[in-house]
Amino acid sequence: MDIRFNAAQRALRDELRGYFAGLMTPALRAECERDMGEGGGPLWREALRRMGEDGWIGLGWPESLGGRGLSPLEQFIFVEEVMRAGYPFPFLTTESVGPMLAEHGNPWLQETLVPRILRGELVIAIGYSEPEAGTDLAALRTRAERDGDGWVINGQKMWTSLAHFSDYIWLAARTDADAGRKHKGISLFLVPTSDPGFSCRPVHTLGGVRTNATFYDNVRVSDAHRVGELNGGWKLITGQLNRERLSLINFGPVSELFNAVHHWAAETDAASGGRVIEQAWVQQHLARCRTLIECMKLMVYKQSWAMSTGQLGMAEASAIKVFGSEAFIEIFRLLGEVVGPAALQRAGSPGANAVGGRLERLYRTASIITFGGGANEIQRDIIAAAGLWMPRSGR
Amino acid sequence: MDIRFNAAQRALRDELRGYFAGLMTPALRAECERDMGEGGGPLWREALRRMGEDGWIGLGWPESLGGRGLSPLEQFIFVEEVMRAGYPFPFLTTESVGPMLAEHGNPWLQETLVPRILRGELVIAIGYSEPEAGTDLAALRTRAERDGDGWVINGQKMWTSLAHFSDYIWLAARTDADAGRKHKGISLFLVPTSDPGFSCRPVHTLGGVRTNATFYDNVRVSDAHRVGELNGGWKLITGQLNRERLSLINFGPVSELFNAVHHWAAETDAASGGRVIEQAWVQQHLARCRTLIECMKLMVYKQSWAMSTGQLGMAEASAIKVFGSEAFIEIFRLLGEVVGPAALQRAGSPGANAVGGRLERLYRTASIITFGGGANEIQRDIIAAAGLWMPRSGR
Amino acid sequence: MDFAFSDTQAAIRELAGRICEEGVEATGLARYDEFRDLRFDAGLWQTLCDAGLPGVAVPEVLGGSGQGLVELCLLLEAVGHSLAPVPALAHTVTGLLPLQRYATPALQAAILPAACRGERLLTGAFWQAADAPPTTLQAELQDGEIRLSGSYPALPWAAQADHLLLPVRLQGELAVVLLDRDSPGLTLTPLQLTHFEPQAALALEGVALPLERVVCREEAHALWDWVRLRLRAGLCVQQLGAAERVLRMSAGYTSERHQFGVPVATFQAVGHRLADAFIDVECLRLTSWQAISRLAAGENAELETRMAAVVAADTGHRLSYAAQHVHGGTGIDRDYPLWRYCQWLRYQEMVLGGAGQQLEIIGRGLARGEGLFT
Amino acid sequence: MDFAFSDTQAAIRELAGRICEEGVEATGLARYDEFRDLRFDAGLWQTLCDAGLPGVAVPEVLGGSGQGLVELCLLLEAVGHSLAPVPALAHTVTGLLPLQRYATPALQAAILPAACRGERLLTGAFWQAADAPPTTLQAELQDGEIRLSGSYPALPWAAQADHLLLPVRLQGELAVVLLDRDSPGLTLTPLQLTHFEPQAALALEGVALPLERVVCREEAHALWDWVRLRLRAGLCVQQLGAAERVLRMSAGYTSERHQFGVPVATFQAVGHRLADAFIDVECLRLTSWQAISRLAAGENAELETRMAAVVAADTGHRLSYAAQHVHGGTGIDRDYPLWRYCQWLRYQEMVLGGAGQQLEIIGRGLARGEGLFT
Repeated sequence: MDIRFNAAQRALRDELRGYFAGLMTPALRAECERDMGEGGGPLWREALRRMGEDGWIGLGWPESLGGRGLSPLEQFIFVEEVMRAGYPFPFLTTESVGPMLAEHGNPWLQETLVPRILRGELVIAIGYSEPEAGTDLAALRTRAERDGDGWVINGQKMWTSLAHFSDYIWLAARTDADAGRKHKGISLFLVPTSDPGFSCRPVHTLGGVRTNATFYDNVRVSDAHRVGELNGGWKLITGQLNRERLSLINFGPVSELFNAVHHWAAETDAASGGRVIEQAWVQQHLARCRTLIECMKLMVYKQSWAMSTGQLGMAEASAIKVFGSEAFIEIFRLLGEVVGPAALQRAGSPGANAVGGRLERLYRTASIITFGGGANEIQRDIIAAAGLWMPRSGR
Repeated sequence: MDIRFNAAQRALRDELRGYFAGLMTPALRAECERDMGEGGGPLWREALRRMGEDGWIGLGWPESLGGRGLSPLEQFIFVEEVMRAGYPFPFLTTESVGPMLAEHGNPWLQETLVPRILRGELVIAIGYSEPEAGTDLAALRTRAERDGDGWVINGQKMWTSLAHFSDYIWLAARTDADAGRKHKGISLFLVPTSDPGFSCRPVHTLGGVRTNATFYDNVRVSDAHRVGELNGGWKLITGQLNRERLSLINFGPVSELFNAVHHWAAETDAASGGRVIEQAWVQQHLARCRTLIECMKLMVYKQSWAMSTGQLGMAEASAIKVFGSEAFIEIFRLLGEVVGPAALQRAGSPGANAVGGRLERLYRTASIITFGGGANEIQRDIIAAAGLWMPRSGR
Repeated sequence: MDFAFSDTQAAIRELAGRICEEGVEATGLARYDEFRDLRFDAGLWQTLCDAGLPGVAVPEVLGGSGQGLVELCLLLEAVGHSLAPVPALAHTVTGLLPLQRYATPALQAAILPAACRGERLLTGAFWQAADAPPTTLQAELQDGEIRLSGSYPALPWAAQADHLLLPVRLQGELAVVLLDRDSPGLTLTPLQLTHFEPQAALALEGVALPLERVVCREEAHALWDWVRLRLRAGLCVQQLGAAERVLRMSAGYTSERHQFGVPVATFQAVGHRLADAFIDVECLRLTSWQAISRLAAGENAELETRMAAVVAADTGHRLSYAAQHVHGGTGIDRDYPLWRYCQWLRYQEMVLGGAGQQLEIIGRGLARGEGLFT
Repeated sequence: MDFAFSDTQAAIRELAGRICEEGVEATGLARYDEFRDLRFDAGLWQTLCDAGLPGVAVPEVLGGSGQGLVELCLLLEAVGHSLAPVPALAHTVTGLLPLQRYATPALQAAILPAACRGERLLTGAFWQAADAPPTTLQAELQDGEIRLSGSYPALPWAAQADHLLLPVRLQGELAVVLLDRDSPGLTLTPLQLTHFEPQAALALEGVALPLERVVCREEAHALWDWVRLRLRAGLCVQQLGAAERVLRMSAGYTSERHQFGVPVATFQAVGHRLADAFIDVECLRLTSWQAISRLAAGENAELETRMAAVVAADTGHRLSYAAQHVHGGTGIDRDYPLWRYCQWLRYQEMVLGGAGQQLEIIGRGLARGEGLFT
């Protein structure tokens, strides 16, 4: 029991800070801002490939898969730092789909696609939700039908974020319409977005961020694009979601935001006299946020550590998702109050300050991960069942 | 729309304060303290009869029933003041069972028992819960069977508070074992505790307060002791509980407690220098409590007003129960922190101060009303259904 | 004590609600998103003025309807409920009200009737959450007139109003003046706020103002406090309108939307979260109307408006996230109305000063012995 | 970074847990309720001492097992989990630890081996939530010895301990002395606390103390800070043990208890409330062990212990009420064990200083620039 970074971990973190200080050029920053913090532009692509070349993306992966053989904890330190630097890192591809492909993919997927992910050449979007199947994923209707050696896929997905610049969709489709229970009979496919039957329509959200509705009109893929067992996709979905949950809660950016608000409050005059940070209520808010972020940090470190020992518990993964997503909301509220009226101004508004503009956007968009990545109600159900062994309701 | 006391209401409140200053003699206070704030002693009985004689108990009752004809709001002001004075007022008898008897009782009950309640001569305990029927009241098994003109009652009740000095139990018993749905086939009885078949065993709770298990072994009552329609008791139970919910949330004592803690904090030196109340976190706690109590006050006034116009909504009654019971807990926590270590000492401990001892006890016992009087889960279900017209689960 | 609206009040409430809902429905709010159009429906505003609503609290002799603050707040509740793109709060609480109480009869006669008719639009710089009058607006007496200079960070409707009521430092002392928006030397820079309401930063450089446009000097602090209390109450009741709408929208959506073969509303976690929101909204309703009742009766409501502000802030935050959560992806879809409400709830929470700051001020008052239960 | 216990640690954990659970089960806690019996199971305490557990962090040469703070905290967690009626925290963290670090070799040799064997009981006056050493204990040099006078409000185990470690003002400067409990002039008044632990108020009047019983003078402030950090961490991990037990008890009870024909646990509101408690307990576990890790490595943990204290306070309060609520009447029944845990959770919450006060101290540190993320 020793909950402290060791010297090598501290050194790694410092090395990464230096690396990203160089990587995040003003031009790249500007491009990312233009793309609403989502990435997808040419400089963003180039930076991703460079991280791959430099061996960072696969830091914690086994060397046999093209990684550097460090542990999931070091991998997490990398992800934390790349996010902290403000780079929109495609963590769903690298941290959730990638490992699932490495574990469950056929040899072609393992040998051609996985290395390309680690080289930063591929981006993959997730295609689960449908208009009538949101939280209840197993109700999905998109279907894949046998066509000779391959498959023909038809259907529609909602909230396919990043699809407009992704190379593949990690797509859940029904392959056995007659399966008795509805979460049986689902299979997973990697669908190339280059297929003529694929199309993508933007959905604009309150955050200004684009997500997509994606359409599959007789998309044809070979059986090599199928992942894992036929009709055994449910296990892959839950496995991917478990990993996704961890990636959603990253304390790199929020700790950096905390420092930035602290800096602002220490430098800025309060209307009531003195500096903003000298007000007792401001200190209370900052202390509360500091504590919430600390808890988040410890939870994600523990999970990364647990992954390296093969002990990642379902309840703990769900606990991070619930705690982190709700803590973000509380933190953005409190830090917004500290910054005050400037946290109401949009980033582009005349006279807006940087930290205020960030908080305005974060507050507005923070709700997404309380229902995205598996609604928090489902996560709490999982915690009660898997963490506390409480019986579940029949319905 | 005018949410302020009018002159008559202010005058009534002032009059009551004076009245109770006289009524609450040191001897009566000492007796109430000995009886753990529950009442039941001879001085307590005497004071109750005096309030009856002086016309206070029936203040808001119609003159035709022996009351003074003022409205439920004035009645509430009376209850608030009697509780604020520290007198353990048997509000379940006067504010919930009494009105139910007046409305649904047969002429004998209306003409003999109701006036005795208003004269302060009767105390009535509630007998619903059973070992296997707590929140799920409709699962009760105590049964009443026809015996000539009367009834024979057998069974056991749990949590029959005050039963050890009550004159009657307001008892729910099954009168039709074959009724299809389990909340059908229940009737309400007023069971005299003087019956030889009645017995009572103390159950000591964490608060030191006594409650009781009560036993009914061939208790015989006449049909005149039955209230309302045969097999129609469920409606009386819910009606009584609706009224009980309002009585449970009384802001008289908590507002007085707030003032006492404030006074203590303004007079007492803090270890860190200055007075306790000069610390910013203490001011935050007090301000939060002040606001919570204000909300409670407004909710109960509104409900008292609504009763006088016949508009008492189910959702609003449940809202008070949920808000008030959870606000009490929050307030006792925060005020306890303000008072500090003294709020850990029992009232009798050497060197304990009065407000600390009260808080120690209140904190320890406050959970009771989050599940008592209808668990807060049930109340929230009611709010969603009756206040927001949301469909309910089948189970 | 009476929690019901009188017949007149109920009629005003119904009228304001109907005009706002119909007006918003007719043209929709989507066209104002992301500042595409200026968020001002002049036609709807004129309809409200023609119905006598913004001037409802102005005496009849000055062109109003002769009612009071309670009636005015019913309009503000309706605006919050519909998010009507009109300058109701700014025009009335920071314009009409202080003028009708503190201005000279001549100034009142010149401004108020036209303002009630909708021919002039008013706004006033009373928005500081910190509760101190701004110190950044200076006025100097010079050659029998006044010269204004300085700045003000964010004034709602400044670029649309005809007259701006400004607290300024006149020879170092607080005074309140009424400035025409087209005065030379006044520069207005439109801002982009989270809720799309038109606001602008003010910069004044040697702006000339005739002496008769000084609304008050000795009473300037009283005016400031008087408006602040009413602005706080007005924001709370506008928050109440928006919150009520969001609550009902969420109950309705979850009752219709099915997941796992049943309405989402039937999951206890969903029902209970909205039940808590119901309680929050009830508390906001009661604390807001209590504060308004006291102000309408001419009583002090320093504590009561601040407690209402705490509840308004907490309710706005909690309800906003509860509603978005139970709506799932629909809540963040621009084609569904919820998200605009969330941004208003946040704006109003913040401009009220935030719960933490308000609690600190209440707590300081308590430490001075103010606000104990009587 | 390693979140697992080593084999040695796991063995200590198992041993401490087993002794405590078996010891408590053997005699039960009911006999201590309402102060009927003194809440001290001397047999259980001796068993723990015989197993080397209270002295686990004391060097072998002084009679201990030569392990460290992590291992000691495993004992404290087990005590919290079982509510074992033993003076573990007082004896070790406010007695053994400061003596083994700060006392002279002679004093260590005289006290520590016997204290590890369970022949002497220690306690120390380090409990002020306000974090400043007490100013109410005075010491004067007089005729080559020391005279103590003054008072201390509430010291755990004072009337049972053989030696009391007291921070005093010696000639106006902080010093720490070791006083025998049977010293003439020392009056102990037993108190009644919410959790039934033996505590007493101290009154000293001209109590004589030989000079060699001064533990330290120059380093007294360092000792105070050093013990305070460890006491805070020890309270947190004891809170963790109790919280973990309450959480499991609640999950178990609701899984067995039926209402409406189904286990109470299957109601989503119940499951979710305990899921939130699961998260709280997980946060308490992580923040507590982080603080202990840092202290065990000799690093500063001022911020980390305070953050753990905030979590311990919030978790204690929320869990206590959640557990009582889902237990219904059973939770307040004296024949069911839950209620005793709730009173310990409250005691530990309060003696840690409360979340509000700890947040204020953390906030003041942040305002000085301490505690930013690196």
